[in-house]
Amino acid sequence: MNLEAYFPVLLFILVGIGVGLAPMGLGKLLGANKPDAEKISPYECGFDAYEDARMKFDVRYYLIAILFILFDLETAFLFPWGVALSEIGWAGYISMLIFLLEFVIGFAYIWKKGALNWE
Amino acid sequence: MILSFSIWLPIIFGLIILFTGSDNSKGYVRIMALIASLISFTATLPLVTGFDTSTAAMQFVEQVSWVPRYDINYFLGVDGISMWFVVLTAFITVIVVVAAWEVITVNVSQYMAAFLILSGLMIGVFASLDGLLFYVFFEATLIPMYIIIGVWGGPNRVYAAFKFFLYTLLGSLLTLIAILYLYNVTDTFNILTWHKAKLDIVEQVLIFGAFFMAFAVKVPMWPVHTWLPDAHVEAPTGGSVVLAAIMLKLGAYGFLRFSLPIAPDASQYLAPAVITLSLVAVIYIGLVALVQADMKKLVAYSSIAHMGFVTLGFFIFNPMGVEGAIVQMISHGFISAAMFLSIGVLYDRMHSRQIADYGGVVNTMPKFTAFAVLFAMANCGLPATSGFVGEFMVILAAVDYDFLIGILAATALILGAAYSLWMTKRVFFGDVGNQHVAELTDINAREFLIMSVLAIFTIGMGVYPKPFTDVMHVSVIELLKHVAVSKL
Amino acid sequence: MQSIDLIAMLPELVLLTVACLLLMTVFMNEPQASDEDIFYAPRGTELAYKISLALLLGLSFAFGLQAVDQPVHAFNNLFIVDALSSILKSVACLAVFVTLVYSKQYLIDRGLFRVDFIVLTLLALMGQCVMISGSNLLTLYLGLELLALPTYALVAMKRDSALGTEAAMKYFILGALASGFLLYGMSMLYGATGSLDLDEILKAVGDQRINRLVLAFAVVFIVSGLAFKLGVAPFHMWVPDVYQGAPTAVTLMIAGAPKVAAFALLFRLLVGGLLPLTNDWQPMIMILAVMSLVIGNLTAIAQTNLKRMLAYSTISHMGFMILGMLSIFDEHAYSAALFYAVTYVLTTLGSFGLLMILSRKGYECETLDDLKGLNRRHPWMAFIGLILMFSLAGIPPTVGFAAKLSILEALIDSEHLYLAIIAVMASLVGAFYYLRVVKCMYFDEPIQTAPIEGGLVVKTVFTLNGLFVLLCGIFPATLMALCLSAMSTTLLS
Amino acid sequence: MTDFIQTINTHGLALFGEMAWPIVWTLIKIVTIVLPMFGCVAYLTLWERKLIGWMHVRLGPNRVGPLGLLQPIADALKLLLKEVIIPSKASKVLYIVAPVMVIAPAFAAWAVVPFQADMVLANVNAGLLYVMAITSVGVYGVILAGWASNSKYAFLGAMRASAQMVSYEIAMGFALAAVLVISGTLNLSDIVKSQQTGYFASIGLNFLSWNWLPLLPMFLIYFISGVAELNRHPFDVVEGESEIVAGHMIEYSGMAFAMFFLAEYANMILIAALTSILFFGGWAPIVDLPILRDIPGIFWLIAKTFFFLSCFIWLRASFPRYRYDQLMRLGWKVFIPISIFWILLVGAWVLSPWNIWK
Amino acid sequence: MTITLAHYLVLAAILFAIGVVGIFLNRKNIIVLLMSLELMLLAVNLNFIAFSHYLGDMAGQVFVFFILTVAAAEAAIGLAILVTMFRKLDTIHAEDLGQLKG
Repeated sequence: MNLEAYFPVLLFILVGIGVGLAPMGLGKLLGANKPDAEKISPYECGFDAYEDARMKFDVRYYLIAILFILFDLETAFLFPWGVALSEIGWAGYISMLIFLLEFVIGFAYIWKKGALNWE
Repeated sequence: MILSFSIWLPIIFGLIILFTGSDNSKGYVRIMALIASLISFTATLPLVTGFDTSTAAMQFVEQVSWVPRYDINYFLGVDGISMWFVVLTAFITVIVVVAAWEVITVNVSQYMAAFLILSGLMIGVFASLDGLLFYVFFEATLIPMYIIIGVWGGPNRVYAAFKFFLYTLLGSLLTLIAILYLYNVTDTFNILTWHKAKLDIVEQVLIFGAFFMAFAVKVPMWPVHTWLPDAHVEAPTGGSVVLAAIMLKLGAYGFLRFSLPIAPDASQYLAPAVITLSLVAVIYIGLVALVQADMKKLVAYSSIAHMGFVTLGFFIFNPMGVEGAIVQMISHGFISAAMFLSIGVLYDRMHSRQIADYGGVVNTMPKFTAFAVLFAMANCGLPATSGFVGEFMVILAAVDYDFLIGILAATALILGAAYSLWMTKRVFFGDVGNQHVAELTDINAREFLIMSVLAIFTIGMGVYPKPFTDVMHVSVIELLKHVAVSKL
Repeated sequence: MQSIDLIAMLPELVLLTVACLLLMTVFMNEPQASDEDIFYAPRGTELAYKISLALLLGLSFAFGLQAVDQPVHAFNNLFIVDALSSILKSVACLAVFVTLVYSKQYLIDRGLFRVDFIVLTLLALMGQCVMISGSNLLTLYLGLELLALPTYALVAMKRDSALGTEAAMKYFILGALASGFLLYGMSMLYGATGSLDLDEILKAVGDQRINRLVLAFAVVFIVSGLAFKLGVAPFHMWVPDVYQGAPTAVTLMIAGAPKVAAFALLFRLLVGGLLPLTNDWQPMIMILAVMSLVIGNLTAIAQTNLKRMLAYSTISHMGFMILGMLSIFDEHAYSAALFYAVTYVLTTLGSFGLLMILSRKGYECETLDDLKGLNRRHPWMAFIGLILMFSLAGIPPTVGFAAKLSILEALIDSEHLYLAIIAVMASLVGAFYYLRVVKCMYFDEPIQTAPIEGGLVVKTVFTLNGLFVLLCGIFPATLMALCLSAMSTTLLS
Repeated sequence: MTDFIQTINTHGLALFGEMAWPIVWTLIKIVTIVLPMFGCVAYLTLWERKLIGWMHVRLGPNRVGPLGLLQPIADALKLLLKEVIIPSKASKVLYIVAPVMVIAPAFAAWAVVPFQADMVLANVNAGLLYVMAITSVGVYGVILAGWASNSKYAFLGAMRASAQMVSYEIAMGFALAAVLVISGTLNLSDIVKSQQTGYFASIGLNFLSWNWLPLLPMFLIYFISGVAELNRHPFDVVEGESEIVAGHMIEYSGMAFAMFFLAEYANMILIAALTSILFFGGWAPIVDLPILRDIPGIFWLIAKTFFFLSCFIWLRASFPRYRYDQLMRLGWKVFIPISIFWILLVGAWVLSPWNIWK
Repeated sequence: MTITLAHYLVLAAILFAIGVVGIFLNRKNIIVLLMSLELMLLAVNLNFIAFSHYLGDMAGQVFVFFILTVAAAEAAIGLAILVTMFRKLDTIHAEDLGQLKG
């Protein structure tokens, strides 16, 4: 495996982080820095915060997260399949067909169950 | 086939009664149970008539492969030692069924079924010649007995049932290990092959110990006897009868079938210890019986003492002693059954077993008292009753073996007389004790029938024990020959 | 991929397809007011239920008929069909069938009679089948997870039950932890032997040049992972909680069929893959077994909740079962363990089935008190219960005795006499709490007096279940011979 | 050009030595990518304002410098001089890390983007996978920003943003998979090259051979998902001003805020560039004419990217905002079924005798 | 310094140990527990990849693929259970799981 090719990638990621940090540091240096209690209180339309901001939130977000994890995995299987499709031929295609059909059944089920409805 | 019939007839009848009967059809259940027990008893009679007293070999042998993988066989047969017990078991079952006739009013079908199944299983124990088959029957008897004590027993029945079950299970589980060990050595579960198996002394002692655990608990020997008084006191009359008459014999029979022939050297080696325990049972438990206020407890302790005689007889390795012990077992089967039935008769009327609650019963129940006194006499070994024969033979053999042991064993007669007679005096004789006694009614025809049958056997065996000893003589000689030959 | 591969896997494929398609019956259900308030059997679910019952029976036969002399290796030896797999799968299908029969009314009463429940059950069964037939670390792992994941969901299914969700959480965390251990062990094994194929591993492990340290690591982790999954002490913490917390139908789903699959996993990994390392794993198994026997039985005594008690009893039974693995390449011993697993499943089905039949809407039968006086209320059921309890206690003539007997025989045969003694002493302790159940059923006065529901089918199956436990105890030869022949053909190849 | 690079290489090698030179050289290359990117981002903001202005028939910024050309510089200076406020209840470290996690991927993804044939920083085989992976990191930044601010608006905005992003990520993944099926590689350069073959390419009509035509639904899905991923109009419910102000970055100010801002535009450019590469033949000219062929490929790429960027802006100018439930429905109930179907179709097509990509 | 197989293995072992310790010592947040579980699986993946590379055998990498999948499914179920638990018990703290005495 040719890992050397990935070296620039690594370097670029580091640079990217640098690109993020450097302007912020610059802003800290050049910008004003006079925090006071009012200024650094969270924005809540002029009122003091009523309760902890990390409150309960809608369970649908969790549902989305869970569904995302599962659906994203399909992609994980589709990628190698797509790359190798010409080599594995129809047998591979049928395997994926079966896989996707099962997937579609599950999809239809959650659809019917209303998991995809936001309201 | 006779043995199979003896085993399976009661069991099948029991299951039929269990599934078809209910408390709405008590009459049907009782009649069915009686018929079943009578048929089963009749089925065992060919054993007596067809028995060849001249051979020590197993008779009425049946052998069918059961679990081929472990070479377990459905292997049945009786010799002189076990034959009478088969008959006795079937006989006692009839008695129990009749005795329960009006007394048991709840779950009648289950009661009858339990006794019939129990009867079949116990016959199975006596007839098995395959170690594992023996074990299966031996353990399976626990289930119906546990139910009998627990469902129809007295106020403390749960405790008694648990104690009974766990004590016996404790012993028998070790026996299972020993059985499996023997299988491993000999590659068979055939008891007759085990008799010939070569075992070194360590193995013998361990196997003897394992078997001893089971059988000593069952007999029961001092100091593992404590379950027996509880079980007897709490069990319904029928339960006590079967327990005393048959179940205790399972243990004693086990000594003869397993411990002595399979581990002869260990038996010889450990005999003094066993004899000591037996004497403790005879004397100490006899003393304990003396102070009991509860009649059932008293008879229970006296059973322990009598069984002490049995084990004593076995371990002096003398034909007379062993035969005496077996006779004692049979006779105790009749007498203890009769004793418990007598107490049952009183209990049914008074709902008390305390000696102190009675007095002068003879005034209101003369017929009953006649029987009861007879049985009490038999219990303490009065000559011309069956109790005398066995005890006398054992004492003779013991004196022959060691004078001191003989003397100590003989004290049992005195103790037995003491507690039996004292109880009889306090319960039956004297003035009418109280209002309740005054209102007692004498035994009815059914009870009279049971009592008289038992009385006939008690006296008959006491006067003419020859048929019994004849049957067992050859087998006992053969057994002792086995024991005499070292396996080392 | 050849056609033979697909044929070997045909029953599983049918199972999978049907399971997926059954999900579609949800479209047949009548619209309902709310998802939570359904105490009836919707049309679609009813259909799915019937189809799955028929399917399970059919599969049970199909797997039974699949028995082959020569093992069939499919998918490059990822998947193996041999005598062992066919008997285990057949039993697993049957067990799930019985479970479903028992649970119907129970589920309806709790609003759990839903298509997803049935489908999850079938998928878990699919996982068991894959696990039973796995001859590659990958297949074994996938089967294990396919079994575990639906089970987690099933435990959490009753969303309004605090105990259920708590149990699910514990089950999930410990189950995942166990998977992690198992996987870590597998990775080490892979590293040491260079293959995921069990046959290759078996060959490679015998080779002395392989790094022993890595292998020892592998064995330790694999055995502890297995112990977690089997629920043997000291990795048993999840068992009582899950058994108690889950709805009884789900408890049975966990306590029944998966035990045979767990046995298959144990066997395939330890004997099929790590046989040359018996000296390494046997002492561990021995410790696990003894601890399970002691802890399981002693703790069970203190329980008043029946489900919890049966959970501890499971722990001890699993301990007993793995004692059969202590022989070295002896088909008798392994088949004893197999026999034990199969008969244990049989008995467990009945005992939890009893609890489910006795439960009704709004009332959960799960403590000893709930069983009191059963003999008065329904003598026949009490009788079956009696048989089941004595079977669990190992008293002849029930099948529990035959199973204990064969394990003890194997132990004595492999000269583990002291272990045999420990085992019987433990079962003496065990007898106590089973007796207590019988005591409640027979000796006590009833507290509950409501008539016992349960349809004819349920009662018939329950009766057959109980009688089978009894008859297999009286005539154990056939089943034993079956186990033995399955094991010996498997070992020979 | 080649000579120039050769000279730099020899001198650099002499100056930094065997070990350090490749690093320095790579850094130089990275800088040559990053710095123009900053410029592009800055002027993209200007272009957006201008273009929307024109579409609204206004002038847009025109005060700072000629034609308002210095406006981005002024904005940057202003933001630079503003105070970076860290709210009192915020988790300090996460609060700082969040913008970095948003912007770093937007730049780092460029490591594998081919500007023209053989002009790519790292020509790795798993290029597309890398792009997928690194862009997904952005979601963490969003979530962290919302969480770390410890403000309800920020938190709600972050939840919405991330739910939306992950929802469309699935459809996007499927769309990419369809591209893979056709080109059979994850290497972005090879994907571009694979679009240069086929019947239409051989007769010079390049643009008809590109993936967008056979994969038209997938292209649309990808592009629209891209918009949704960016949380841009018409999918900008995250910062729906009337409801939750500015979404997850409400508490940020000064340069910290600028980072989010920059990241959004950098991501726009990235998506536009990827769209060009995956569906519109990357650096290839539209039709295969000699004159067009002489124009360096990079300009074609830039032109295509610019076109799509303008499309983004056009969308913003023209469309009303989606409701959140509509948005989720579009992602889950429309895009996913279509893309699954299309993947299977394309797969069968590739294997069938009518395969047009061989 | 060259990076050998041993380095990978040690790293994986350390990660695995952190995961296990995280599970056993963490008495607070169940999400942390879930993350610890993921960490364990990642350590295993690292092991497989390292061995696979070292042995030149692709099977290990295939295994990793499946582990990843299963891990994701596991995380999904874990989260689902967590949500149910939070709605029912109003807590995500491990120490509040006390109704069943394990």
